[in-house]
Amino acid sequence: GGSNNKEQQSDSLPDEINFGILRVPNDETIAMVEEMFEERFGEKDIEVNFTVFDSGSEANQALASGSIDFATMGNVNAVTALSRDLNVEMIWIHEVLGDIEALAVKNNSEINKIEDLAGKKVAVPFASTCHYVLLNALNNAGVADEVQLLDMQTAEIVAAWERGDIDAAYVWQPSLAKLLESGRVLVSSKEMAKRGYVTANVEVVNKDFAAKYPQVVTSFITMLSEAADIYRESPEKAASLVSQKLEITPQEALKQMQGSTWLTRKEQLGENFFGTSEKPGDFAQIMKQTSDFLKQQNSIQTSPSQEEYNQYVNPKYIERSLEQGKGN
Amino acid sequence: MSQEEVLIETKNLDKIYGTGEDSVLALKDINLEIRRGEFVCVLGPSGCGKSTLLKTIAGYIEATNGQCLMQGEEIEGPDWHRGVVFQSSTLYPWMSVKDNVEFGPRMRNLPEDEIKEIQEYFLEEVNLSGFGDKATFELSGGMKQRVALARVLANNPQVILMDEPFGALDALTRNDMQKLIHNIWKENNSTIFFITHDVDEALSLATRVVVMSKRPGRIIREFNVDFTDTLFDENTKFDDSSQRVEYEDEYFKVKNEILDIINNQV
Amino acid sequence: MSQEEVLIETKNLDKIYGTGEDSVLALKDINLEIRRGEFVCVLGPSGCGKSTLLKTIAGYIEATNGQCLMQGEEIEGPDWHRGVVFQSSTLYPWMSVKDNVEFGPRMRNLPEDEIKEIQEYFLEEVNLSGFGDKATFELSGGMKQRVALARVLANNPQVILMDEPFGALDALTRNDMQKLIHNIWKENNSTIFFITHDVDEALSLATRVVVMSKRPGRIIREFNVDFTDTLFDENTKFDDSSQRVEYEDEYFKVKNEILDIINNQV
Amino acid sequence: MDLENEDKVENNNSEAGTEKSKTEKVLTLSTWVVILGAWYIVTKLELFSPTLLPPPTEVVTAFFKLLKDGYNGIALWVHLGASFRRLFIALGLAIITAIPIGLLSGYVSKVKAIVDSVVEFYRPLPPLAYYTLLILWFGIDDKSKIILLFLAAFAPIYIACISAVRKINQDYILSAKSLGASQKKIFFKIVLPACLPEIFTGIRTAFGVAYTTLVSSEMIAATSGIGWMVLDASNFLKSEVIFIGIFIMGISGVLIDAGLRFIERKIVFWKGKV
Amino acid sequence: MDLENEDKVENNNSEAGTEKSKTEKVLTLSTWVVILGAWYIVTKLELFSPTLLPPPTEVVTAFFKLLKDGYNGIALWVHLGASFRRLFIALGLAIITAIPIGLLSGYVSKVKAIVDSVVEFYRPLPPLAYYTLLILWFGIDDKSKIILLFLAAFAPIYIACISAVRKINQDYILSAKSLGASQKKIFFKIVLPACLPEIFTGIRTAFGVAYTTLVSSEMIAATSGIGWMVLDASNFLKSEVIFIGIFIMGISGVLIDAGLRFIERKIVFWKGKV
Ligand SMILES: Nc1ncnc2c1ncn2[C@@H]1O[C@H](COP(=O)(O)OP(=O)(O)OP(=O)(O)O)[C@@H](O)[C@H]1O
Ligand SMILES: Nc1ncnc2c1ncn2[C@@H]1O[C@H](COP(=O)(O)OP(=O)(O)OP(=O)(O)O)[C@@H](O)[C@H]1O
Ligand SMILES: [Mg+2]
Ligand SMILES: [Mg+2]
Repeated sequence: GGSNNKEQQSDSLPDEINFGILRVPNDETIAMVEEMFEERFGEKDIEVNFTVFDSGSEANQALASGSIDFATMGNVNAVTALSRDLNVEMIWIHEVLGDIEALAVKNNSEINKIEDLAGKKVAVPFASTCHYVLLNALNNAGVADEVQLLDMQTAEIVAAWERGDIDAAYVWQPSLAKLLESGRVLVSSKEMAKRGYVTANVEVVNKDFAAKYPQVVTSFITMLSEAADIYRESPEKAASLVSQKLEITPQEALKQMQGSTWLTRKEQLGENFFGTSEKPGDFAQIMKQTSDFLKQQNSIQTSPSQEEYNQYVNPKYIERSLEQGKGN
Repeated sequence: MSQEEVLIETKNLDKIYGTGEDSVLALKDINLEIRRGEFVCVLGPSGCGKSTLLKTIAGYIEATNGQCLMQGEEIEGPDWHRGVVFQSSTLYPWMSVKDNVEFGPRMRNLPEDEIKEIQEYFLEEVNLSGFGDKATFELSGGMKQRVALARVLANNPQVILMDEPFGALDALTRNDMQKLIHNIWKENNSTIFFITHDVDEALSLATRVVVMSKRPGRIIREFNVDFTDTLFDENTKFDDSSQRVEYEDEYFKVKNEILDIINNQV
Repeated sequence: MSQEEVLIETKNLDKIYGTGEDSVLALKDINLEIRRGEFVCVLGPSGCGKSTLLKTIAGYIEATNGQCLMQGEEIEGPDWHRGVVFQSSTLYPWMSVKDNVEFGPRMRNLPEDEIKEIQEYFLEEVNLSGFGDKATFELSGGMKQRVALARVLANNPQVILMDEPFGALDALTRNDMQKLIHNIWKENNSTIFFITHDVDEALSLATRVVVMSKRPGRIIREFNVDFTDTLFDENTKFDDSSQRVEYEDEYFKVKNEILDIINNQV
Repeated sequence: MDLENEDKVENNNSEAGTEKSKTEKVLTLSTWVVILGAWYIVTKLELFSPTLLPPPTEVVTAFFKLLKDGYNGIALWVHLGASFRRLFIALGLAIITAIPIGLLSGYVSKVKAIVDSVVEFYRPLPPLAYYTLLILWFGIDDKSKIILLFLAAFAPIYIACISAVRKINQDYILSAKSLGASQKKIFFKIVLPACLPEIFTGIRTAFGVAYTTLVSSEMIAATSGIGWMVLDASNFLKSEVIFIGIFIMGISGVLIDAGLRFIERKIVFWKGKV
Repeated sequence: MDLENEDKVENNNSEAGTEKSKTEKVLTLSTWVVILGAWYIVTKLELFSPTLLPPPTEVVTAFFKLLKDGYNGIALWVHLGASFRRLFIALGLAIITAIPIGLLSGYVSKVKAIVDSVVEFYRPLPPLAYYTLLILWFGIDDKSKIILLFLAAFAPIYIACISAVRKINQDYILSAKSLGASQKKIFFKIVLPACLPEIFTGIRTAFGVAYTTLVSSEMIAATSGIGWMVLDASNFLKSEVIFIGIFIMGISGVLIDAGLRFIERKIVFWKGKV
């Protein structure tokens, strides 16, 4: 791939772009390490700022306050954003979560199936993709009311695990790896995705920003796609790139990256995900399902309609990016 | 003396604190004249309204009924022509002794060199020259009251109102201060309105002693006395002991009379 | 009187506060005897060490040199045989007047009915029966000092030490209190050691006046006086006025002598 | 002259005591009416999105819904109860430990030398700085939450006790000695009551400090508590629940302080009267 | 009798002033030596995992590494600087707003009637309860962090000002009037200086309160600041960094308070001497 330099600048350019990011080994991190944003936006005199958030919830607050233009978050947070009428739209799926998130139990525990969790303490970061998947898993097993859920951040989950304060925890990497040193996976997001509970890390953008600077959004997606290509071409190289930035080992990075599914632009436009402008894909339905579930949990007040989700999950910029450049 | 100009005059003064059930009738029908050059001492039991009277004259509070005049004009608020010395020193601790004394003249926007002159003169007057740069909290209680006096004198007020100015001093310092105030009064020809609890103090300083009744405070008796020069003038010598006995007899007579009045009240 | 038993005796007492450069020689070579039934008043300029002497006798501080004996035995700490009344009342505000008076007897584990009896007797003695259930902060300054006195009396101490007990009261209340303490001293045949600033107070209460010098505090003069009964006993009548003049002459002679001693110091 | 007269009126006001005059009460009330009114109008005009500033009506509706359904399936009063349970256990622990240690520190300077620098070191620290350590050491149960609140509450009471002992009128103790009281009786009959007024002020401060730590303490591993509710609401951008939480905490804080003040007036009836 | 004697010695001590005696200094020092020693031994014996309690040696090593490399690529002093910049801007803003509003509230009871209940309402609230609202309203920049710290610092200064005005010796003002001072001069020459001692105490309290809010303020969207460093370290369970953060915050808190106290002694030289 490559950015299209011949492209004429019909639309004006922002002075600065503010990104909200997560500290995870994804395409965006690779692009950052490769300084794609700085270089390509920088040469157009656009200043780029990155703000690290610990969770999608914080990113949502920042979006609501108008502090950032783009944000990476779990799709659960993206549902919250729409339900709270944040002026944003979803434009990209960074990765579909697989083994990277899982429910871990102690090696020596008696817990062998979800049903065994009844009466146990299970920790999970609330309002996260893990939380959503876990709740569904518990619901399906019919033990949702008998499990004691604890709202904890990943670091605290690791600490509590080591101290033996909790019986199980649904977390993502790298914390998951720490748990698995003395534990095993009961169920992972990969399996749950197969059962229909798909979760993903997605990119949302402020709608006004996108409407004003569509080319910026398109270029951004192009860069993400290029960064993902680096990974696809050489996972080891990508892992070593992000490992410095995230202060983890390349092995850890690789493991995390491989625990999720990275989609090419074309795959994203497939019917399983964004679909096309003419025909919305399944992801809008997944979002709606998630939304209905959160509504049922009283986590959100209103669940927007399917129509609204079809609008929300916007393939336009991916399509444009594909139009403008080669590659997938 | 009674031919001198009337500086302060109160006419049928009443003062009621508060309203309704909790109201306190503090002063009742006070008629008092203070003439230029007088040293009026006010005596009366605790809570009889002495301070209330002083505050009314100073202009801090308004009378409920009646009038309070200064040189024929209604008193409508505090004024630098009526200097006030309180029981506990109200020197400003964030100013040096000098700055405290200069406060009044400076507030009146006098020229800087005149201010300095005044300050030096009056610090000298209260025997504190050389203490100008000290902080007020380095002074003893007696010295503080002397600075307070200098501060008031520096404004050259028509009348000085003093509310038990020596009440917080020990007996020996108090003696010195009485001497000092007597001399200042003599030298500057001041007019002084002086509240005290102490019959001896009143008798040894006043040209007139005003005795007030228990609440509601009324003036029940006035005495014109003249022990003060005899007591403090070092040149006064009795010609013979009979003269001294006579003097002392007179003193005790007045003192006992005052004590009787007050005690019969209580 | 001087034949009575010696209750308190100090021998060559010195007291130095602090050490090194900052040390203060507060008392120098104090030799004093207090006999049963005496009313000893101590006069002296501020800071001369009067309170220091009282505290040593009370057992609150230790002398640096010399001895302080009670009935021949070294004083080694506070003791209920030596009651103390301070300048400002030290009544316990969390106890009622009654409980304050009962405090001493209760600390000595007397039986409950005796405690009650004592309390009633001494509240009566200070004219405060009926005030037992009041909170101490409801009382006036003079009443507080009377309760403090009752509290000390309730322990029936051998000697009562008083440090300017009336210093904070106004002149009229002070007069009443002097009468009261005189009567109590008479009635109970108490022994009292009484510090004051006020020459008149000393002369009107004492059987002996001890005058101390400026720092370092030494005893420079003692006067045996007996104005107290004449002043306070209402039955005393002078046979004729010459007797009264004589009495007054004597009073002024001693007073002036004391004032001279003190002033020459300063 | 006008100024002077105005002044006199003011003086009269203050003579009448510290009670609020009628005008002032009206002003206070108006302030809140204006705030609420402005809130209503601003949201009516839709100047801001309801996420930034939910309309008062929505907050009220949400409040009644919360009352009915609870939050996260837990009744509102259970959330409140959970928070206050932790708070009062912590405060109770702080009271029974800080008072003896504090009084002893005030009494025996050697004890103070040992305890004081440790307290002075941790006291100014932001609680969140060491909360993770508490979690690591004491686990995710209420224990670590209570310890966090306890630490917040301990210091003010401890410091108040030291200062109280230092400020005791020494003549109280001297006269007790001269009245024949033993060391032990002096401690219980004189020192302790003499310190009570300041200790009470310390307890009220302690409550205040612990209260501001409440939300921090419920940040980790809680699923109940009014503080957790607000945090969870923040995660889902439920501004109306945040508002409800703030109102509840504001009002209950004021109420509890009033309660403490009431107890204070009963127990330390002589306070400010000496 | 022995007890009594011991007591006398104590009395003499306190007569000598409030300075620590040598024994006490030794005791304070020993306390810390014992704490550090126990820490060393416990970790030497490997009673706990280094995550729970990192050995002092490791903390020291980590500290030098931090000094050399910084944290997250940012030098340690830049972290400190970022935090203190926010803290002092907030404190400065609080000082220049709270003093006039507070003095006015003390002076004119009508202003107090308007402002006071609002301050009293938000003051006891846990800052984290409303931090999300600040983020929503003011964004994730330093602005919302500074406002959070500002709110924490405002109340103590405001309250101190009101109380200071209330406590002014009325005779100060009366005598100034009788000396011919105008209302304006009375305010600047008498009221303001008379209130300064208490205002300074308020400022020190304000600093303390803002300081304990520091970590909370750096919880969201910060990438620098000593508080953020500790939080980030908590996220990765880097206990040794948590320890370093705690020590740095503890020591700098004590130092800044000492600095404020020094300024106080210079400016309000008459404090406690009247
Ligand atoms: N601001 C006030 N409000 C209500 N009552 C007052 C006020 N000031 C004084 N009083 C009452 O008015 C009466 C007279 O008080 P005032 O202070 O004038 O007496 P005083 O003779 O100066 O007493 P003292 O000798 O104790 O100074 C007292 O009963 C007092 O309680
Ligand atoms: N605890 C102390 N430490 C050091 N110096 C002291 C102490 N107590 C008193 N002094 C000093 O000892 C001297 C005598 O003090 P003391 O209180 O006995 O005097 P006093 O005659 O009672 O004075 P006053 O009349 O003011 O009560 C004073 O110079 C005082 O400064
Ligand atoms: Mg008066
Ligand atoms: Mg003394």
